[in-house]
Amino acid sequence: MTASHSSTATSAVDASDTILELRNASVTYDDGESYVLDDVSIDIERNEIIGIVGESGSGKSMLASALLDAIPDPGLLSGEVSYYPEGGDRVDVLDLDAASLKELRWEEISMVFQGAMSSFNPTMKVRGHFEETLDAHDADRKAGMARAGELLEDLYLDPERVLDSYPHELSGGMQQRALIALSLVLEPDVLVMDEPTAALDLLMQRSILVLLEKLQEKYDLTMVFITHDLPLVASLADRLAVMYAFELVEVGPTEEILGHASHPYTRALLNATPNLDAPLEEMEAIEGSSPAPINVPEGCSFRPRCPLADESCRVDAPEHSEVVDDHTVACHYWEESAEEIPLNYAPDGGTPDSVDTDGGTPAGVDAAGGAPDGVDADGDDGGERR
Amino acid sequence: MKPTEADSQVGGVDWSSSNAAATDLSRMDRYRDLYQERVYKPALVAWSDWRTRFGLLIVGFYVVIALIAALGLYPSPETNQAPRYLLPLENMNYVLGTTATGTDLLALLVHATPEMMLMITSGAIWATGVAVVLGTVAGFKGGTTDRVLMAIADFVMAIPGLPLIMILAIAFTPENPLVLGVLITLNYWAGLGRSIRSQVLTIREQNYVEASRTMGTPTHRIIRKDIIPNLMPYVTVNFVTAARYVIFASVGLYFLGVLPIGAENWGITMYLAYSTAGALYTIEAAHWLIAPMLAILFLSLGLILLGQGMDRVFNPRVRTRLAGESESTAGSEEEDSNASTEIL
Amino acid sequence: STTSNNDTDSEDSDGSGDGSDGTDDSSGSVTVQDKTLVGATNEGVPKNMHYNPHNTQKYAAWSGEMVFDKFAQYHFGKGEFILYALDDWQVESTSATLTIREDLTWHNGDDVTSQDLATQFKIGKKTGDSLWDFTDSVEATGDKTVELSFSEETNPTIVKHTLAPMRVDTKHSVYKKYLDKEASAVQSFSYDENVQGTGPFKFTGDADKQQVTLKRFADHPDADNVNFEEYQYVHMPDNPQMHAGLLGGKLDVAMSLFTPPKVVANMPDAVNEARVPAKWGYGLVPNHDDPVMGKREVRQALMHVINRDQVRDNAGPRTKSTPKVPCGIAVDDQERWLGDEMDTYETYGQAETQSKKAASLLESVGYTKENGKWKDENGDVISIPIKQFAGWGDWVTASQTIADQLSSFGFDASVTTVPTGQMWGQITDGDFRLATAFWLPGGPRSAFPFYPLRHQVKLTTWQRGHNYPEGEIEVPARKGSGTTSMNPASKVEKIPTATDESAAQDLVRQAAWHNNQDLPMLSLLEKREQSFVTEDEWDVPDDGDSKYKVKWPCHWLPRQGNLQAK
Amino acid sequence: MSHYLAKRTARVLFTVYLVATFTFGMIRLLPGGPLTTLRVKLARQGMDPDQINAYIENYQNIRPDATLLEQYQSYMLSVAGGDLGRSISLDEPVANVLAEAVPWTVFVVVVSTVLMFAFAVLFGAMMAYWEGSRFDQALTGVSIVSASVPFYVLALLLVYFLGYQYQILPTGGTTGLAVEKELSVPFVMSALEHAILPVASFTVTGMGVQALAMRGNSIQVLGEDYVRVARLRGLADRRIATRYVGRNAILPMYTGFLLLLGFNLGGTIILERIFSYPGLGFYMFKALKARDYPLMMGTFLVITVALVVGAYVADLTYSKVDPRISSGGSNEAY
Amino acid sequence: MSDPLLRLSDVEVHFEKEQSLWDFYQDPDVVHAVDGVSLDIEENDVLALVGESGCGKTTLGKTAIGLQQPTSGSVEFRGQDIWEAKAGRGDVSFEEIRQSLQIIHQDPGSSLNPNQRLVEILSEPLRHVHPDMDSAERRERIFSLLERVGMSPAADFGDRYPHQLSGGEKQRVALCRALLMNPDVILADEAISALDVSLRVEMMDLMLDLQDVFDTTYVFISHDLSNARYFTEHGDGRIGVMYLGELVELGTAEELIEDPRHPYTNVLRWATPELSLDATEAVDPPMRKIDIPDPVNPPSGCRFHTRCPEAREACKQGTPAREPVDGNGQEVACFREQPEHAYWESAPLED
Ligand SMILES: Nc1ncnc2c1ncn2[C@@H]1O[C@H](COP(=O)(O)OP(=O)(O)OP(=O)(O)O)[C@@H](O)[C@H]1O
Ligand SMILES: Nc1ncnc2c1ncn2[C@@H]1O[C@H](COP(=O)(O)OP(=O)(O)OP(=O)(O)O)[C@@H](O)[C@H]1O
Ligand SMILES: [Mg+2]
Ligand SMILES: [Mg+2]
Repeated sequence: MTASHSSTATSAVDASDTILELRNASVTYDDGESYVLDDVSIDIERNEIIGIVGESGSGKSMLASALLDAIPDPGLLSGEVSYYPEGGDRVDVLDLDAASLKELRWEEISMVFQGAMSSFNPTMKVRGHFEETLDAHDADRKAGMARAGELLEDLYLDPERVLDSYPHELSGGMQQRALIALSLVLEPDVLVMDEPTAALDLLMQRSILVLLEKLQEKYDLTMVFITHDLPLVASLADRLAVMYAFELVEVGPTEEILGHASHPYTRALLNATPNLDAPLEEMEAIEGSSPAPINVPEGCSFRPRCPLADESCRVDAPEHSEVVDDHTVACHYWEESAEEIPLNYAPDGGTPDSVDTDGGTPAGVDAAGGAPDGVDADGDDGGERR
Repeated sequence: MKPTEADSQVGGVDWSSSNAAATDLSRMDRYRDLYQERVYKPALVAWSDWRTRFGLLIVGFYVVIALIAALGLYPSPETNQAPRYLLPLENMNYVLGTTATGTDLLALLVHATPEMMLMITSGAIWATGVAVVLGTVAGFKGGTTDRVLMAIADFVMAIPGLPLIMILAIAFTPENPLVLGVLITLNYWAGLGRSIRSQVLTIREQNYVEASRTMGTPTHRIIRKDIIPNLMPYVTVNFVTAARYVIFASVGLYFLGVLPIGAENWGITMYLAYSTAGALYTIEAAHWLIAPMLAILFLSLGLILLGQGMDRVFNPRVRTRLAGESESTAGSEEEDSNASTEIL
Repeated sequence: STTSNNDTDSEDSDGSGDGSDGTDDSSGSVTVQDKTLVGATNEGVPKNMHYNPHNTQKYAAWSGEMVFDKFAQYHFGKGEFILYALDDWQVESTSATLTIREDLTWHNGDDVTSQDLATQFKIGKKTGDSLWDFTDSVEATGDKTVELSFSEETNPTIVKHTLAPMRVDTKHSVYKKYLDKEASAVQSFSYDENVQGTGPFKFTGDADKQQVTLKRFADHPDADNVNFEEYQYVHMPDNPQMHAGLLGGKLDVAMSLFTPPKVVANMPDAVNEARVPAKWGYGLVPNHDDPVMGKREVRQALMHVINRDQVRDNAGPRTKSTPKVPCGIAVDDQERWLGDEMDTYETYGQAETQSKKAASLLESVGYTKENGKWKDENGDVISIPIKQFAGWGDWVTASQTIADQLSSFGFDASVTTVPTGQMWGQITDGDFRLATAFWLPGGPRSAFPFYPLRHQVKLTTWQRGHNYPEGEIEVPARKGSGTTSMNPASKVEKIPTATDESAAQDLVRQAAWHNNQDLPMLSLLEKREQSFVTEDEWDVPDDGDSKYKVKWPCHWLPRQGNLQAK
Repeated sequence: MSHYLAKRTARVLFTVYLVATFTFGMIRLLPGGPLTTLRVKLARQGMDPDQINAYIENYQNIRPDATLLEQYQSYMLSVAGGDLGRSISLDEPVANVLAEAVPWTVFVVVVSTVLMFAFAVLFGAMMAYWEGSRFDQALTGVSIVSASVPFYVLALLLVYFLGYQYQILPTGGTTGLAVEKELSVPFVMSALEHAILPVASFTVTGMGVQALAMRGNSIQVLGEDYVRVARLRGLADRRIATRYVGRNAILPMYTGFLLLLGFNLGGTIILERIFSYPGLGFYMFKALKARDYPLMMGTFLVITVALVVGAYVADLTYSKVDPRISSGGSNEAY
Repeated sequence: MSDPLLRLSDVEVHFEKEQSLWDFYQDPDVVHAVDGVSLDIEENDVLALVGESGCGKTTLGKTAIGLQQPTSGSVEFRGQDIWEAKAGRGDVSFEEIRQSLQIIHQDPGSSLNPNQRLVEILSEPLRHVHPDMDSAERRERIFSLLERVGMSPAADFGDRYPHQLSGGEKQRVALCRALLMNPDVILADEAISALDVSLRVEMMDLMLDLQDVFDTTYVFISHDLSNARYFTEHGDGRIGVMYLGELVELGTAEELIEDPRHPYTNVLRWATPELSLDATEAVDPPMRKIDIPDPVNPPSGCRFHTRCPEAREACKQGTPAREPVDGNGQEVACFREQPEHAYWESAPLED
């Protein structure tokens, strides 16, 4: 699926084509004292690129690790992780034995970590990493290496040179691309990338993003792209999921999020992000800072920083409400947010409208507890037009 | 640069803090601060770790013993002060028993302690002191100074330690424990100096050092404020290691009969037990050999434990955490990895 | 070697030999068992040792005892010589005639001839053998007889003591080429192979870093007394190792091995201990140039304070003995030389601290005791630092005991150790107040008082480092009251030339009296050499048998048929 | 920079030269001429003092009358020619004595150091792997205790218990008495048997510190991302343990290994004496006691050269072992 | 004032690379970190340097504030050559120059000594500027400034160690430290890049806010054009685009973004993400290669010719000089600005 296809947001709604499914996933540390992932549910569709955005420490990496059941010790993962192979039966990832888990990882779902430099064994040449991965999965070495070469070329690298280098002999951008090639060498279906470009400069980030998009197209990949840089991923992702304080606060197609962000946090984030288009005067920082895992506020975790918050936010943790199809948000006052927090740029080149059509979907449709304050969505979201 | 009076033109900033009370520090407060910083918190940190705690207890015990000996609170060892070859616990006046000359073994051990502690301290101070000074200067100055100092260190390092000490001991027959300590660690500093230099090279590249330089802070102050405090964990660990080396080497050399027999020393006691009483093969004399051995073992055990835990004392993270101060969310990285700095 | 090298009690390889008069009593051959008698050596790595006795540096003296035969053995019990490699010696006042044992042969089968002996003496002259102190010439007068002529009248006892420890070890055919060369030539020679010995065991080249093994020499005149094949010396540089060897049954014999009482007590029953006087021992030498030590009264006071028996008990009760009267004569020989007169000598308290006497002596020279400390005329506390040879364990113990005795008497006494080499120089240079030094020069001939008396007065070993005054010295008269004056040095020097026993005795008594009164050195302990023989696999004399009173039983007994494989 | 190897080599030679000079000067400083010990020995044998003097004057082997400069020059020249002079106490070329002694010492030191590292690496890695477990706590305790035992104390205990009390293992010499000195099975077995206790003394006491160091390194490496990634990639545990954790945790110990070799080399002076093991240390001590200058200088020099060459090798190989270190400048072992 | 605050004339900075152990007989590699840069910086100015990693931004910045000695060329502070002053040949004391030029680093963590409390850290500059100020007064100043940057209660913060601060707070402390020196120039080297997106604006606002108070000039280094834009537009300054040690374009944010003249500026513009929906389409990068060439052997001619989509044969030959465009402030170094240039005649580069 390419970026151009992504506009058909409806395709993602087709639940049958879910490839990875996370249900009520929580990760705790310190014997349950601190939640670093708090009851997160999300579906990842086949062949989509989903971007997960959130500030540092919000639990993005935990979410990524949870998808592979690879939470670093001594964290505890609870909930449900399901994988639906192409044409196969559901696989309960958390139930797998060691051998099947080993097969799942890297052969079905593979991962690229934050910081390529530290993902390579510094005392081994890049080639060794490829070969041992192939060996570990009993793959044919020759074919595998040929594929590796092709992948590296796809990533604008000179395979011979890169393979025969030690990691430290490559620049950061080259390492990161080599790492991406390494993650794809076993032809996985899903590629989870945890801030794969954070350490690079913008030019390289953008270049890699372009390459990733090409790869996705060429190899029919599903990609989970994690970043704290919303504008960056916006150009790549079909859907965006916004994390705040270990929870997903808003999920939806990219243009929905950009155009009709409904969570106050998302809106504030958009306003705080410098970009070339935003008029300078209206750029605004978000006051305060995000909570630490041990003292997440009761109720809505964004409450202390939220201009819309009131008493009910203190008491009730908001459930996800559906804004439009496939666009959900966890806020009691999502309908008011657009009005209260105007966006300071024109996401759509000045024609933000399409939202209105399906903006009327009642909130709380799939929020089991039902939002008590679920009000009519009519006419609530026009405020973002400028 | 602008004249300093420009401060007054700086309109936007009200130089008098709204929190005026906080800026007024009485002398008392400062002393209290100093006490908090230099005594209370380090002690708290040290005590929080069982290794340091035991290490402190053991080393403290030896210090107390040394004081007891130095103040003459325990009778000094004399020949024929008791029956010969008493076994431990046989006569409660001589708990550890006596030697072939009727000398109280406990008195021998007790009165050997002050010199041993002096020797250890002087040796360790010498080794780490020279290493810190030369390593820091070399690392910070760089260039010719660095090359010359490191060439010297290389040369000194190439000389095997124990043989060198033996030759020097015979040449100079040092009796003063302070001199002996220095002698034993005469070339110990070289290896340490080298590694301190490379640490300094790393620290020197830290941005805060560059910031200090940008402010025009003089080099000696940078070294004192920015470099040395950050070397401290490493230095303490090595201080303790050097101390242990002094014990091992000095006792070994006394045991070989290479060092002059001046005052009491555990090594001499061992040597006499071994060579004049065949204590290794006779159960009746075994305590004479074993007691000083245990004295050495416990002291070095204490030092090792101390070394294992000591570097935490200099780690501000551990310090603030234990002192119950808040830590911001952003800074809550896991405990510094250098807490596991290991002894060589 | 190691500690033990410097450990005064551990080694002392002096041998005095003697030709057995009872040779050849059994001519029948014995059944030789394929057994090895295992002893130990601490001299050095056996492989590096050799058998040229003129090259002292690495001479394998311990195994040399079996490879070469001694002229005669001195029996400490009886105080007499037992001839061995000599059949006869006629010692006159100006000459001596030696007759070589009739059937003694070199290990290659050649007879030992007078020419061999003459060559040996002549080479000894080059290397400074003390025989030539009084000998003028040597002449082979017959096939088996050699005659020595002396330059002056010489006491026969001295001659015998000089000759007895010599071994038949210089084969003319091997050594003749050194006769007209510098001494250094022979001193740097060592056998490549074919060591020419005369003893009941021969060296066949079986030596490595850890042991040397000698093979039985079947043509030795006493070969029939030896019923085992091999004599092995295992290299054990440390005393404790040898102790362990004996304790654990790895060693059959050990010679000259200082062994602490507790270790002896732990020895298996099968181990027999033999002790013989070493004529060597721990003493203190005062520096007579020193304002304090130069005073006779102070020296006497020290001697009064020192409780010799306590020192002995600390430093090794089994292996040390104390002289009844400190007078420069070895412990066992005092009775014989001094007779009844001994009672008139000052004992200075053999087993006690005679504080009163010491105090009055000190007061007599103007010293005073204040606050428990003795002070000199200037009011300074008298300090007595005892300089001590480093590494000599039992001496350290003795010195510490003495320092404690002196301290509790009120001196400021302490012990400082000085490495051997340095100590040697410091005594020689007179750089000390009180230092440890052996008061008996050692070896059986020290049984003859001339040697220790001369040693104490002249201290030639240390080039008069104690600065004992030369010339006349006034001491209380030996009999009655009043004083006599004498030159101790010249008195002593007359002893060897006194050919008549009683003249010698009188000289000895005069010198000893002077020594007892003026104390040129403090005679404190005499060492007993210990050696060990085991009886579980070997037929040996019973424990305590007087046959053990020789140096050394493990070398002497096999020759006598008294140490045989069971 | 461009002639690095040549420079480095020149520096090694210069260091050796300096050390030789230093050694020579140092030993000359020692009081008590070389013949003092001989004098004592002769005197104690009851030899007459005059005779001793005559003897020593005749003993032309030594030329105490030569000026210091002459002695120095001749020494340096002959050292350069591989001739370390003639031992006074053994009356044998020093080179010969050392040639025989060196292999044994090298054998003991290298074997013990290698074993020490092997065990330390193994235990350290295991402790790190099960960090915080009973096993880790117990082994950490054992390591700390082992680190507080001086090797000679253990050596004495081993001599007592295994050598004497139970007589399980020999405690003297390099091989059994009856064994032929040739390369044969009994010879090798005997040599190994005799080396067990000395090696154990070094290994056991040195292991603790190294194991703790390894534990620390391993814990750090275990926390590295690349280990986590390797797990995700499905690599076998054994490969991760060796190629990832082991390799990277051992690296920082690499230079320490060579320093330790040097340290142990010096330690043989005490060790070889306790076990009467005639190697370098044994002769060094003998020479020191006997004031045998040539032997002393020779032993000292050999130990030093071994150290310097070790460091040199470490230096040149370190960049091969750790690919990240590409330049020789800053990470020299010494 | 005739002399600018800082004048860099034809500055070059070359580093000799440490050599590998095994290449013995080669000349050492020389990194051309900065090559031939001339630039004037005025009082109360804001200059942002942008460019990709390794292009020499930091080196140029440090050279400008006298932390890095140029291999050739000169750096003048108010007409006084800094390095002449350092050598003692200047009219102004080096001390003064030193104190006038301060720095804030990218990594807030490493720019504060972990062993000192904030009060100690912040006392240091005051010690230099006001040697005879007593400690109570120092505390007072420190606290008031801390409050000014939004860290209150100041007394509480003052007693903290750096590890007890968040990244944004650390960066503020670093800013305070620089400001307390009362400097004329502050080099902010990626001072906001390590901060969370949501904090960047706040930090930039703060810096600009304090610029008015303290009368300082900022040299602001960033690889992110949108941050540079925000900062310079608010600060009324210029952006300099660097490529491989050279300053290829200089102008206001508006000029560069609306009208990028250098193809590389265009690349940077492409690389800067936008939130507008029509920009979400990924476009191929406007350059021929992704990776930056090795600064050890920078390409001949125009250094960008290896990646430039517009490059022609002529670009390999001469090096274009930076020249004003259209008479306004914008300056650019590209042959395409010269209508007469041989560029237009030569063949496009293909590879
Ligand atoms: N081993 C651990 N023990 C306890 N808490 C942990 C552990 N690892 C991470 N955390 C906490 O979990 C929370 C989420 O961490 P995570 O790494 O998922 O954040 P992130 O969103 O990826 O942040 P970043 O952008 O900095 O990578 C953080 O608050 C972090 O402090
Ligand atoms: N001290 C130095 N020694 C050697 N080379 C250096 C040194 N400092 C910088 N360089 C090199 O000079 C070039 C420019 O470096 P500089 O740090 O100025 O780039 P930058 O634009 O600041 O990059 P970044 O965005 O990564 O900070 C780089 O190739 C770098 O490797
Ligand atoms: Mg993360
Ligand atoms: Mg930079």
